[in-house]
Amino acid sequence: MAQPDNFGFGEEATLLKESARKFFADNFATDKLHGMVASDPNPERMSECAWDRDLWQQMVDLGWTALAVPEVADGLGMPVAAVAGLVEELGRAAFPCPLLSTLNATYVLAACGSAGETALGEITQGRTASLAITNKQGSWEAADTDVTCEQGKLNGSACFVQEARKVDRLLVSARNAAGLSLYWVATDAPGLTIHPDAIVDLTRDQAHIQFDSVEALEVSTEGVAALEQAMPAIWTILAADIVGAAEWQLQTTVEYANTRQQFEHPLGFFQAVKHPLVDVMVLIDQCKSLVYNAACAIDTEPERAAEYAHMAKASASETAAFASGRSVQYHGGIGFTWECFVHLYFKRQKHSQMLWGDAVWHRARLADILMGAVA
Amino acid sequence: MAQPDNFGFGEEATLLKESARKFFADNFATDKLHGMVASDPNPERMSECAWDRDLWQQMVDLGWTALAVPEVADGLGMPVAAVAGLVEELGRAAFPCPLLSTLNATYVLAACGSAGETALGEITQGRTASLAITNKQGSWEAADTDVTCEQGKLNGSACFVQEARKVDRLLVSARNAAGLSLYWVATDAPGLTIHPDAIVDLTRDQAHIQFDSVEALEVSTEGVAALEQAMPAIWTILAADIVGAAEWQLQTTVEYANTRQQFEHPLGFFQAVKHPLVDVMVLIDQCKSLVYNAACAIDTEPERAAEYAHMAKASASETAAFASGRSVQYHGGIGFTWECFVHLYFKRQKHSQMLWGDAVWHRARLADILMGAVA
Amino acid sequence: MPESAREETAEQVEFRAYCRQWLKDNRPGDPPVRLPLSPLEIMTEAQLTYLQQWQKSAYDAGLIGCDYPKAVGGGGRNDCQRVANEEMIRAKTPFMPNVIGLGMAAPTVLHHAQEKVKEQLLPRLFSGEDIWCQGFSEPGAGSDLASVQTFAERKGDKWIINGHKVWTSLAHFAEWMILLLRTDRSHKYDGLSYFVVPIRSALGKGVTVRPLIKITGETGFNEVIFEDLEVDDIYRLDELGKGWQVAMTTLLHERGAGELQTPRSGGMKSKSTHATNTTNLIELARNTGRNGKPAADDPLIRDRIMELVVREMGLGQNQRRSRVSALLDHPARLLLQNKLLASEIAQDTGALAVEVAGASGSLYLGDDNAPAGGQWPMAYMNSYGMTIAAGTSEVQRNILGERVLGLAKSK
Amino acid sequence: MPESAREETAEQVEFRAYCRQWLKDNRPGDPPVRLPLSPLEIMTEAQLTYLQQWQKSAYDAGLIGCDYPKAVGGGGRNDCQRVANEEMIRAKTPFMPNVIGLGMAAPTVLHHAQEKVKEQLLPRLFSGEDIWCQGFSEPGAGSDLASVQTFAERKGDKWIINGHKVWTSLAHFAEWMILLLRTDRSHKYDGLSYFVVPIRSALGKGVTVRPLIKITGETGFNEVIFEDLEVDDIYRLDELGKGWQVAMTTLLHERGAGELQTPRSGGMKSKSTHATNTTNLIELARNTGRNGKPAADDPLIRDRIMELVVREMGLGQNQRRSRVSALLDHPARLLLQNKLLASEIAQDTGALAVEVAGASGSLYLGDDNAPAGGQWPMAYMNSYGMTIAAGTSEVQRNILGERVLGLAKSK
Repeated sequence: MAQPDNFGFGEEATLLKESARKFFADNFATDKLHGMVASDPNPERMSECAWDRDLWQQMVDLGWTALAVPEVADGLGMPVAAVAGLVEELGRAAFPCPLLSTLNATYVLAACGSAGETALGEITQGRTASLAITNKQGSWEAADTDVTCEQGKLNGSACFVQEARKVDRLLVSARNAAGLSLYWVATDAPGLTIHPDAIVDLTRDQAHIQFDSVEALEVSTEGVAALEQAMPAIWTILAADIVGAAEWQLQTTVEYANTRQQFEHPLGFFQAVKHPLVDVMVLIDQCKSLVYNAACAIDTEPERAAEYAHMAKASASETAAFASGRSVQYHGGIGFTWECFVHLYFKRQKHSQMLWGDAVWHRARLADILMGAVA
Repeated sequence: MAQPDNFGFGEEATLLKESARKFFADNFATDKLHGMVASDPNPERMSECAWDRDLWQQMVDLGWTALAVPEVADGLGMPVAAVAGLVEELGRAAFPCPLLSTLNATYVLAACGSAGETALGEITQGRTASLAITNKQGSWEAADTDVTCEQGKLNGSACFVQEARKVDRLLVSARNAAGLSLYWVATDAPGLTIHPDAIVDLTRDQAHIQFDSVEALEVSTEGVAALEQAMPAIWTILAADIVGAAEWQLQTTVEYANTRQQFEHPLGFFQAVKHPLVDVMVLIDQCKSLVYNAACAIDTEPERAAEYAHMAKASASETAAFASGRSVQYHGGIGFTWECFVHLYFKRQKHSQMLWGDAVWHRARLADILMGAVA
Repeated sequence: MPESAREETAEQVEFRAYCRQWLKDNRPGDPPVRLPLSPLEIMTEAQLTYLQQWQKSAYDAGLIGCDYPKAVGGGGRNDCQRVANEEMIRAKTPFMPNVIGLGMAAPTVLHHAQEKVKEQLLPRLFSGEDIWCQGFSEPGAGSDLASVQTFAERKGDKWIINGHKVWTSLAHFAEWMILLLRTDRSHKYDGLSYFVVPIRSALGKGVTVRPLIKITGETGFNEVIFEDLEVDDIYRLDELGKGWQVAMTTLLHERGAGELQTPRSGGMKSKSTHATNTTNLIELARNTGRNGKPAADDPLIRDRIMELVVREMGLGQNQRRSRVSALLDHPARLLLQNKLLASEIAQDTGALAVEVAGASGSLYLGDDNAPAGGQWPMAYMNSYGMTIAAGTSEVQRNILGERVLGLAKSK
Repeated sequence: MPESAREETAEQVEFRAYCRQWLKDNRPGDPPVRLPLSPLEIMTEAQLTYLQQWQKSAYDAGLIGCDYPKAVGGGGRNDCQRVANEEMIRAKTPFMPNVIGLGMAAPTVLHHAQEKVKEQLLPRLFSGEDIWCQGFSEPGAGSDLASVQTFAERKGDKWIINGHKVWTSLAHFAEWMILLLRTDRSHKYDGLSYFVVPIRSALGKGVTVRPLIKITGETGFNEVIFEDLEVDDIYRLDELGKGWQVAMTTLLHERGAGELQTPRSGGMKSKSTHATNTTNLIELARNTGRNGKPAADDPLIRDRIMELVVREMGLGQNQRRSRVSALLDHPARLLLQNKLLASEIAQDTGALAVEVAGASGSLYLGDDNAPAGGQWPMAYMNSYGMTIAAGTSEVQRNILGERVLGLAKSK
C-alpha cells in the first residue's frame, strides 16, 4: 500500500479538527441552531435560508474556505484527510453554511489545472461557491446537464444546487458545440434566477437555477474529466459530514437512553435499545475509517480514489439512514415532536443520504470498478 | 376477490392436516430422524439416501400420494390448500420421502390434460415420481433443459433431480425437433444412470441423471406450457414445507431459550434473543398466510396463481434463511454440534431456500408481473 | 373480505340485506373537503362536521353499535357489527370520526361504568355528536403506562384531578376523555384508577388543551393539562385501584382483540388522499428517473419494492387467516402482530419511497416539483408516530415474545 | 500494514532489518501438506509437525516472544514483537500452531504464575514444542463464564480437580491447558481460581479428551473431562479466589487489547486453502450461472457483494485507524468491535456465497461438481462457531453498549 499508516492525518490535521470542534462547541450549541432554522414548523412553508453570517465570516477569517485551495492559487493546499476532519466537526454541529459547497467547487477547479486558478484565487479571497451541475432528473452522472452554452451565454436550468442563496459564485457545467465545459458565474449575474426549493432539511438551502442568456467565464473545456477527478473528494467530505452528524445522533440518543426511565430501568438497559445503538456505533466507525481511507487515497493513491470514495459514501448513506431512524425511535414520543432537536439531524441526514448518490448508486459503481462493467 | 375467505381450507383439509400431524408425531420423532440420516458425520461422505420405506408405504396406503391426482385419473383431486396443509406437517417432521417430488410430477401431469392421465394413473396406483427438468446451470426457467429427444430416445443429462433414488418414475423435459416435450420414464430404464450428489441436506436425496438413448413415453408436446402452469403449485407446496420446518425451528429454539440459563436468567429473558425469535414468528406467519393464499388462488383464481406463488416462495426462502440462522445461534455451543438436532433442519432449510428459485429470483419474476418486464 | 364463507345466522343474513340497501340509498356523495388519511389527522372543523354527519346518519340507521344493548343506545343485535362493517367498507363510505370513542371508550364504558353513565354517554358517542379522546400517556409514562402520575384526590363525592397528559389525538375536538390516573402513590399497579372526564365543557375550568407539533410540522396531537379539575365520583369506572384492569379492556379492544367488534367504515377517498402503500410506490418509481431510465426499471429498486409487496400482502393475508381457526396455532398470535407489522411496513415503504425519489426525495409540501406533492417524506416521518405510539415496536415484540411464545418476561 | 509511518526506535529499525534478512534466508518452502484455514482447524499430525517445525525455527531465531524477559525464554526486547509480526506477514510465512499458548496462555502465565513455573513452561510454549489449550467453557457456562462448575478441592499441597470442559480447540494435541475453575461454591466471582494443568501427560490419569463433532461434520473441538486429576499447588496462578481477574488478563489478550503484542505470522497458502472473503466470492459469482448469465452480472448479486466489500474494508480500515489516536473517540471502541465484525462479515459472506451458487450451493465436500470443492457451505456453517464462541455476538454487543457507550448493564 502506498498510503501512510496514519491516513496522512498529521499534527496540523489534528489541531484543525480540535479547533473546529471547540469553535462549534463554543459558538453554536444545538439550541441556537434550532432557534435559527426551526422557527416556522408549517409543513407547507418555503425554505427560509436562515444562517449565521457573522460566525461564517469568522470561519472564513480562520482560512477554512481556503484549506483545500492549492498553494499555487495562494491556498493552504491541505490534504483531503485534514479537510475531512474539519467537515466531520461541521457535520456534528449541523452548521448551516456554504463550506461544503465551496469545497466541492474548489476540488473541481483544482482538477482543471491552471485554467482554474483565477476562480480558485477568488475562493482564496473569501468568495463562496457551489456546483450547478445537476439536471432536473437529479442524475449524479458528471456528463448530465440541462444547461447549454452558445457564444459565451448560458441557457437552461441546473437543479439541486446546494446553498444557492448563500454563495457568491456558481461553477456550472454546460454543453456547447465542443462538448461539456465548466463556467464560473456570479450568483447575481443578469439573467440568472435562483428558485429556492422547499426541502425537508432545515439546515440546508437548495435551489434550482434558471439561466437566461447569462454571460459566463469558461474555466475548462474538459468538464467531464475535471468533475470525475473531483467527485471522490466531494463524496468523501459529504461522508465525513454524515459521520459527524451521526455521532451527534448516537451520543444524544445514548444520553437520553441513560436518563429516560421505563419499566424501572433506564431505556439503555434494554437490549432492544442497547444493541441497535451498538449497531449505529459500528456503522459510524466503519464509515469513519472508510472516509479517512478514501481521503488518504485521494491525497496519496489517486488511482484508487474513486473505489475508496464509493465505499465511503455507500457506507455513509447507510449510516445516515440507520442512525436517524434509531435516534427518533429511541427518543420515543418526545423524539416525534418539533421541539426535540433530533429532527434537525434526522432531516439533514436524509438529505445527505441521497445527495451525490445513495448507497445503491455508489455500490453499483463500485461493482463496475471491482467486478468490471456489465455489457 | 373471487377467493373464498377461508382459503378453501375446509373440513376435509382440517382433518387431513390433523391426521398428518398425529402420524408424524406418533411415528417419527426427531431422534428417529437423526439416527436414520446422521450416522456418518464425515463431511466428505457421499449422500446415503437413508429413509423409512415402511412408514412411507403407510403414507401411500393412506392415499397421500394420490391427493392431488385429479378425479379423472382416479385420484382424490383435493385442492392445493389441503395438500399444503399436509406438506406443512411433513416439513415439520422433516420426513425424508418422495412426497413432494411426486406431487410436483402430479401437478405437471395434471397440466398436460388428458395426455397425462396414463402417468397419473400410475401415481394413483402408488408409483412415485420426480421432475428431471433442470439443467447443469441450475436454471429454474421451465424452458431450460440439457436433455434432447430424437426418435423417441432421450440423451443428455438432467441435474438437481430431487429424491432420485427413492422414486419409480421421472418426468423429463427434453428438446426435440418440434420444441420441448415431456417424457415419462422408469428410473430403472436401460441407459438411465443415477449419479447421486453429495449434498449438505441430510434429509433429502438429490442426483444428476445421465440419459444414454433411453426409450421414453412422450406425455405432452406442450412441455413449457404445462411446466409453467404447474410451477405455482410446486413453489407453494415447497413453501408449505418450509413453514412447517420453520415452526419446528421456532418452537425448539423457544423451548431451549426457556430452559437454558445464562447470567441468572433463561436466555429468552434477553431481548437480544426474544425479539429476533419474534421476528422469526412474524416471518413464519407471513409466509404461512401467503402459502394458503397462493394455494387458494391455484384452486380458485388461477390468473393470479403465479403472482401469489412467487410471493409465497420469496417469503419462504427468507423465512428459511432467518429461522435457520437464529436456531443455531440461540442454541449456542450445543447448537453447533452434530448431536443437536437443529442442524438437520438448518440444512434442510438451506436446501429448500434455493430449490426452485431463491427469494431474489422470485421477486424479480413478481416484479415482471406487477410492474411489467423491463425491455 | 366482503362476502364471508362462514355460515351466517338468519339475523345476519337479513341485516346484511338491510345494510346493503340502506347504503345504496344513503351513502354520502363526494366530500366537499379534502379528507385526511385517518380520523386522527382531522385538522379542520369542516372536515369534522362532514364526518360527524355521516356517523350520525349511520347510527340513526342502526349501523353503529349494533351489538350493544338497546338500553344504552345500541341495536341489541347479535354479532351484527361485523356485517355492518363489511357492508360499509364494501360501499366505500367515509370513515367515522369518533374512532377513539367507538374503538376504545365504548367497550370500556359498557363493561365498567355505572348504568346511568352508560345511558348518558353512549348514545352521543355512537352518533358522533360527542368526540372522545384518550388520556393515557404522560411525559414520564410512555410505553410504561403504569407509571402515570396524574393524580385524583378525593373530596367528598368529587375528585380533584391534577396532571399532564400528552399525545392525546382529537383532544381539540373532544367532549370526553377516558383517563387513566393515580389515586394512590404507594402502589404502582393497584394505585391506578380510571375515569371518564369532560374536556370541552371544562376548558378554562381546570382543563387546558395545547397542540403539540410533530416533526413533520403538523399539529394533530395535544397536551392536556389538568389543574384542579373537579369530577363527580360517578364518572369513576369500576372500583378504586382497578384502573389497570379497566385499561386492559381498552387496550384489548384497541388491538382488535376484544369481544366487541368495533364499528368501522371507510374506503371513500378524496382527491389528495395519498396512501403509504406499494401501489403508490410503484407509481412513484415509474415517474422517477434513475441513471437515465425510470426507477421502475432498476432491478434493485424492483427487488426492494417487491420485498414490501410481499410483506404488505402477508399482513393482509394474516388478517384473512386470523378468521380461519384450522390454520391458527395460538388465538392471539396473528392479532397481536397487526400493529407491529402495519407500522413497520409503513415506515419501510416511506423510507424506500424517499430513496426512490432520489434527489427529489428531499422536496417537501411547499414545493411544486415535489413527487406526490411531498407527501412521501411526510408519510415517512409520520411512520415514527406509528412505531412509537400505542406501545412502541420494542414493547410489541416483548408482548409477542412473552404472551405468544411464552418466553420469560423482560421487565 | 507492513511499513509503519510512526517513528521507530533504533532497536526496532535494526531488528526489522535482521528479521527481513533472516526470513529471506529461512522462510519455509511450500508445505508438503494441505494447510488448514487456521491453527484451530489442525486435523492431522503431519500438519501439526510441519507447523511446529516452523514455529521452533522462528523462535530459535528470536522472532517469537521478543518482548518477554530473557529469564523466561523471551528476547528481552522493547516493543519488537510487532516488528517481527509485520515482517513475518510480509514474508507470507506459515501461521504458528500454538495460537492459544502464544495469544492467551503466555501473557497470563507471565503476569500471574510463580517465577519457576514461568521458567519451566514458557520456553517450550514459545518454541511450539508444547501446544496449549484453553479450558473455560462448560456445558452450563457458555457466554456466562462466571458460572463454571469444574471444581478443585484442596488436599495438602495438591488440588483434586473434577469437571467437564467443552469447546477446547487443540486439546487433542495439547500438553497444557489454562483452566478456569471453582474453589468455592458460595461466591460466584470470588469463588473462581485459575490453574495451568497438564493434559497429554495426564491422559488416562484423570483426564479424558473426547472429540466433539461440529455441524459441518468436522472434528476440531473437544470435550475434556477431569476425574480426580491431581495438580500441584504451584500451578495455581495468582491468589486463591482471584481466578476471574486472571481470566480477564487472558480475555484482554485474546481480544488483542492486552499490553503484550501476540506473536503472529501467516499468509502462506496451500493450494486448497479457501478463505471466506469477497475476493473468492466475486470469483464464485463469475463462475456461476444465473438466469443464463454469470451471477457476477446480476445487479442484485453485485449490490450484495459490494455491501460485504464495504464492510470487509471497513473492518480493515478500523484496524488501521485503531493506531491513529487523533481519530479515536474512546480507547477500546474499535478494538472491541473486531470479533463481532469479523465473525458477522464471515457469516454473511458465507450465506451470500451459498445463495450465489444457487442450486449448486447445496453440494458438499464429497461432490466433484461442488463450487470451490464445497467449502462455501462449510465456511457458512463454521461461521456460527465464530458468532457463538468466545462471547456470542449478543454478549459482544452488551460489552460494547456498556463499556464503550456507557449504557446501563443488561445483566
